[in-house]
Amino acid sequence: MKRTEPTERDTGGIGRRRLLSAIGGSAVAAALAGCSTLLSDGGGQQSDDGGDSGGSIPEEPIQAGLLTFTKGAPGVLGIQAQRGAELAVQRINEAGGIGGQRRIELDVVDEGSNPLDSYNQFIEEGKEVTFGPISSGTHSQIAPEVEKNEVVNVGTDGTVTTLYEETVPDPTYSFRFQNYDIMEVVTMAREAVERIGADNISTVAGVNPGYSFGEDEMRVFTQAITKLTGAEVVYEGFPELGASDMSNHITSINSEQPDVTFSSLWGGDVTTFVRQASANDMFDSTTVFGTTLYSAAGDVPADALAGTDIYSGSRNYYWGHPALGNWQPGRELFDAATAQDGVTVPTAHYMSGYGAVTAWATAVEKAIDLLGTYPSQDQIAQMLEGHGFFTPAGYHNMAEDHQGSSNSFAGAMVYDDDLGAARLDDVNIYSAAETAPPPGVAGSAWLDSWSG
Amino acid sequence: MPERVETDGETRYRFLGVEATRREAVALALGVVALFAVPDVTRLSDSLQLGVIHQGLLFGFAAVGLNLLLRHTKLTSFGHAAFFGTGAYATAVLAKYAGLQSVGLLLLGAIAAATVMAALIGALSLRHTGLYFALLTLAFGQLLYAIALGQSALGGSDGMPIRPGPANQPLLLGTTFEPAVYQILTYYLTVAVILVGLFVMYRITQSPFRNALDAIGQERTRARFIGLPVRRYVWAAFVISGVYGGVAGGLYAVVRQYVRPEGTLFFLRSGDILFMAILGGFRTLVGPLIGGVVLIFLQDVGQDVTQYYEFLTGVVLLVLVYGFPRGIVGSFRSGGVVSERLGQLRREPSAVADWARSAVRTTERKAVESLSSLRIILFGVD
Amino acid sequence: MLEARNLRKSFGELVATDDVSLEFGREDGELVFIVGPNGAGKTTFVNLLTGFLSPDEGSIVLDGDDITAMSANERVDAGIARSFQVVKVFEEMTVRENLRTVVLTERGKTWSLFSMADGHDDVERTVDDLLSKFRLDDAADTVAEELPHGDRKLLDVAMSFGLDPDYLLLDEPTSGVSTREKEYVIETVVEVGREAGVTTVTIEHDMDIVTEYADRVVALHQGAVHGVGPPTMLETDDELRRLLLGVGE
Amino acid sequence: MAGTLETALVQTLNGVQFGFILFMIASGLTVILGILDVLNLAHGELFSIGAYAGIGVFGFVIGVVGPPSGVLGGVVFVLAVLVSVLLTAALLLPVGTAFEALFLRAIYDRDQVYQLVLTFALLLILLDVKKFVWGNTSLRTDAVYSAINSIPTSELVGLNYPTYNVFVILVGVAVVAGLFWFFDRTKTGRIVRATAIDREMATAIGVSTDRVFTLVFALGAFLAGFAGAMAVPPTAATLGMGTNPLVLSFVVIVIGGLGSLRGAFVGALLVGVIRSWMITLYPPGEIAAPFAIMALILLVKPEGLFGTWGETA
Repeated sequence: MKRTEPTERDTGGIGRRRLLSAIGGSAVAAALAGCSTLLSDGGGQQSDDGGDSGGSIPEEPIQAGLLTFTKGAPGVLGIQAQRGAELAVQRINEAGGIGGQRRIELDVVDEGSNPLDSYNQFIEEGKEVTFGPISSGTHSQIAPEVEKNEVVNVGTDGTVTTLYEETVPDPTYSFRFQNYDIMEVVTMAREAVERIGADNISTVAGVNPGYSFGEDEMRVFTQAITKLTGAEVVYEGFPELGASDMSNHITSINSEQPDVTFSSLWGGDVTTFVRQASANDMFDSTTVFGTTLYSAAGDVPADALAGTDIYSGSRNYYWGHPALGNWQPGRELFDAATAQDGVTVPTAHYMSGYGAVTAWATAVEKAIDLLGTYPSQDQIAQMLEGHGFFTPAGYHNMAEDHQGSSNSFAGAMVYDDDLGAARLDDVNIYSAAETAPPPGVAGSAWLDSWSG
Repeated sequence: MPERVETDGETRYRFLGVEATRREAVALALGVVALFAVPDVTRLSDSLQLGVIHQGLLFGFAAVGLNLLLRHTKLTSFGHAAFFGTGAYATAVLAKYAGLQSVGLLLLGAIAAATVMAALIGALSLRHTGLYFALLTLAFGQLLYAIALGQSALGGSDGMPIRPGPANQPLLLGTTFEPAVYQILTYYLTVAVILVGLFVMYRITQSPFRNALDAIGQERTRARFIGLPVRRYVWAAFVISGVYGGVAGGLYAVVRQYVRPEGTLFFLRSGDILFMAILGGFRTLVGPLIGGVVLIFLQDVGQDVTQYYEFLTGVVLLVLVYGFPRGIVGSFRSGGVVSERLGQLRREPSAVADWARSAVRTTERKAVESLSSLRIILFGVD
Repeated sequence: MLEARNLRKSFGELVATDDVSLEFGREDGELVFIVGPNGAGKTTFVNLLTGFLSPDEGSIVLDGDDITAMSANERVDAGIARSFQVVKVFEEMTVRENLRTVVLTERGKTWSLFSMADGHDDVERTVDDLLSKFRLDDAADTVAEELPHGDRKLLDVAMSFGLDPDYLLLDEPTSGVSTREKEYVIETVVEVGREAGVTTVTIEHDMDIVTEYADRVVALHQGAVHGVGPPTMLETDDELRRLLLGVGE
Repeated sequence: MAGTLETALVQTLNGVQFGFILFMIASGLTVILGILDVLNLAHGELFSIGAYAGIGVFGFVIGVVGPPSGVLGGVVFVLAVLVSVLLTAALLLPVGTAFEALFLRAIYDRDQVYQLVLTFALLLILLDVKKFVWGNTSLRTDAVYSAINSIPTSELVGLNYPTYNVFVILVGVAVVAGLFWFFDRTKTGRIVRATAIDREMATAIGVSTDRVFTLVFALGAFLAGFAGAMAVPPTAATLGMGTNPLVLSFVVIVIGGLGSLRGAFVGALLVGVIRSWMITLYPPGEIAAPFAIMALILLVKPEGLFGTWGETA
């Protein structure tokens, strides 16, 4: 059954005037929100040449650093984030730069080897802001260093739940834009209930990548789904990252025939799993719900998706919603992204790069308006706390606990021939309140507090 | 002060039992000065990273330990990351679960853990030699890697931080420091440990124990028949080399304050440790240390130079195997190919021409050979 | 005294040592030669005595204690040393280092990690003594690999002597050595053996050497003892002569 | 709820299929190790090149033949796949020859550690050659896997088991038979075995050991390429795919006994089936399973199951 129409606050029906005032009115903020048409026809937005606000805004360009995977298996996620960040920087520079005059120069370094050294090198080179990383391990390795170096870092990914619960309990300079693990897992738990109905879900299985990320996702999903449906976990498989043979897990699922199979596989593993699952007729006996399956949108071939029954989340962004037809910012972002090499369709990882840069840039812009001068690192950090901003994915808020909160999207994963890639069909939206614990409350505690 | 000693017509200097010719003494002094100057030198240009050189020295130190096995007992250990990783993870576990903060205690823990692990793996592998020994040590290394990856208590693939106590940092002499200062102080701690480690290894190579290991390495049957309980000696050498790996791993954890299975236990790290010993010159004492710095530097700087940095490292290793089999240090020492070629050049500079000619001739001959083999293979062996 | 009691050893169906009982060293310093055609089980017998192989049946007794289960290196401590038919020396060490390693091991000094290998004066003196006894002085600093065959053989035997053994088992010490050097090798062995009172058991094919130097001769055939006696036995025992020399009717 | 018996049977078949893939990979390594006494660390990369090249060859050959339709179409399609796999493997012959003749031959007399350094250098070089030729992203064969699966085999027996796995098992059996036939029955095979047993004797009877060594290394590379092409359809060719099979091949050849082909076959099936059961019973043990098996067997039988010669002290 279909969810009700998305609420008015979602970008669909917002009026132009209210949108402009909501995004803080600066040229950069508008450009990043994707409302260039509003700018082009000169709607009464404030002049923003920056010079007249009396404060001194330095001339030289802002040196920014991005830590992401540029090659190897995780490259399929990392390159999306890189292109997203590059587009955001390009739009900022085209809109005149931060405060009307400071262009951004983005230096991208591969996270694959010695990420700690690469990050420290950014600081030594005097970067004013750093973005990334992608992997949870690197994020929990770098977050403490960010607090020590006192330079703002807006995490694109590295969505491990415990980052701001255990690793860096009271962050000052470390922020994270993308929905973190618990948000995307709870989204899929709710999506399963939406699609199949709580009372039809009595048994659940999991096939997750055999490392910390996969284990965390399965643990949270088990907690969430048992609260929502009282279902019992009948099988948990953890294939090695990049495994060539998942037949054992698929055969176990065929024998257990669970109502729901949860998976947080991503990149190349998705195609291997889906292909071998359909070869073993797994989809006859179970429905698959995955948090990051859609990250393989550009890679999974048509014959693999044929005859499958898969629902995937897309974290805080899906290019197809609202439909490209009537949502100008979405249309422009889609066209710009697909023009960049390495991007068949922009996935949520694309938005993690774009959104992280946007969060920082709009916060600095707001600080310049309030303070009348270019803000210090501390001032930028304070401005980012509770900072609301727009991207073509809709409205986002950087909460007090430094964790970004945005709507989440989920839908049926089908192959689209003219697009040449997979897309989501019949998309549901879940607001941040439904999927994220209130600031300061630990994820598992929040899940425990749910009534049965 | 060093006393002069005349032995068989060559003036040698003896200081604290370390005997060296004049050239070796000068080289040694230069080396120690270089070690201490690294932090300032790396401030000059940012292509020279203190962190990278420091990591090279740490892995190089593990290679010095491995070299005791490789050079004397001629046993190729392809699982030395097992001890490096054990040292690193022991430090992380002590910091996280036991709340140990002082660097000294953490390192002692690393040494103890590595000793126990080396004793265990040693006891199980010392019946083997040659490729069996290499593959078995590799298997044990990968077993530890799989366990670290699988255990959430050890942080799984995300690894573990080393941030004990309120200061979120191991204590050096009881106090905490700014990150930059901490990095330099831990560097000097590493230099101190390296100098002590090299001195101890030097004394071992001058001791009767070294003769026993050489005997076992060169003719194992005869070693049994001159009364050596071969397995106990190999086991002892294995433990000593494991301790060097454990200290290096412990220091690595203290310096980087984070350990992951990929960076400390994976078999490619064991490969690195083995190949840096050979790159530096495994017939020498200091070779593996220099090999460590060069290999890690190559892998790190290589990435900034080109995306094909693996190819670059591969070619360097090829040049090593064919051009400088004695490794960097070995080639410069007398009898090494570099010192001989330099001698040739000094005598008659035109030598370069015929080197080139001979090089061209050999590659030509090789190409013809392989083409004829290919032709015969495709159309049947005559 | 070193005794073999009803030793038996076979490799599959091949019986290499067939119920052999012998004793050596009744008088100290005796020189026994083991003779027999190829495949008579001479080397296997020496391998059993020295612990290179363990017997299927029977036992080895040294001065009354049963040492059948004793490992090779423990037998060396007990005073049994051997050399090898195919020379086994430490190839990359010099002659002096080879001998120094042997003497250091014999004196139990190889467990020390911090003393200087060449710092033990008593060891150096013994090494110099061995070098002169086995006329290896001028070859002292050449690497074993580069030694001429005769010197390699001498080094191999010298290393066994370096263990200061009570019993020395030599496996064809003169094989592959030029006739001129043969005399030189066997003379050194006999002379040093007599002087040190070491009971020496040597496998030998050259009958002239056997007849000239042997106190006693043991003849083995198809793994069994064919006969034990003085060297004159070689002339009187026609059966033995036929076996060894293929002479007679 | 599918019958637990059927599940156990399918899981075992999964293990057998994985075991055959493992054998195909390890066979090349064993042949080179057994005869040349060389541990070829670059073997995983040769396997990976077989996978990448296989994708190209499949694309071309399958493009010509078209998808299977009906029984005859099915047979033609399977033959086309086999031809593609053999073609891919043949591409590796010159690579193997060049390696042996240009690089390995010069250092046979040096101690073994230099061979490890050399083959590791070749591993690194091949890694970047792949990156240069095929780029960073992973490649897939379209339709080979699903096309073969559309041919009904296991369904006839009422078993839910992909036809491609059956195809792998049958080809695996053929490879085993082929190798044993080659080494026992053919003239070249016997020459190669003679050289392995005693090089001096072989040269004495007029065998050019140089040429035999080149042939053996080329055969090893051929088998690696063959395994790569067979293994790629169900999954994808990625830059890093060579490392895991290399390490698993070590486990197989040590369990089987260094250099023994029969040992590698038994070792591969053993690892495949035990790993499969381990994953079913205790999933987190998947990564550690092969190494635990290897360490266990080496402690019980130091020279491996069929160790032709034990290098034990």
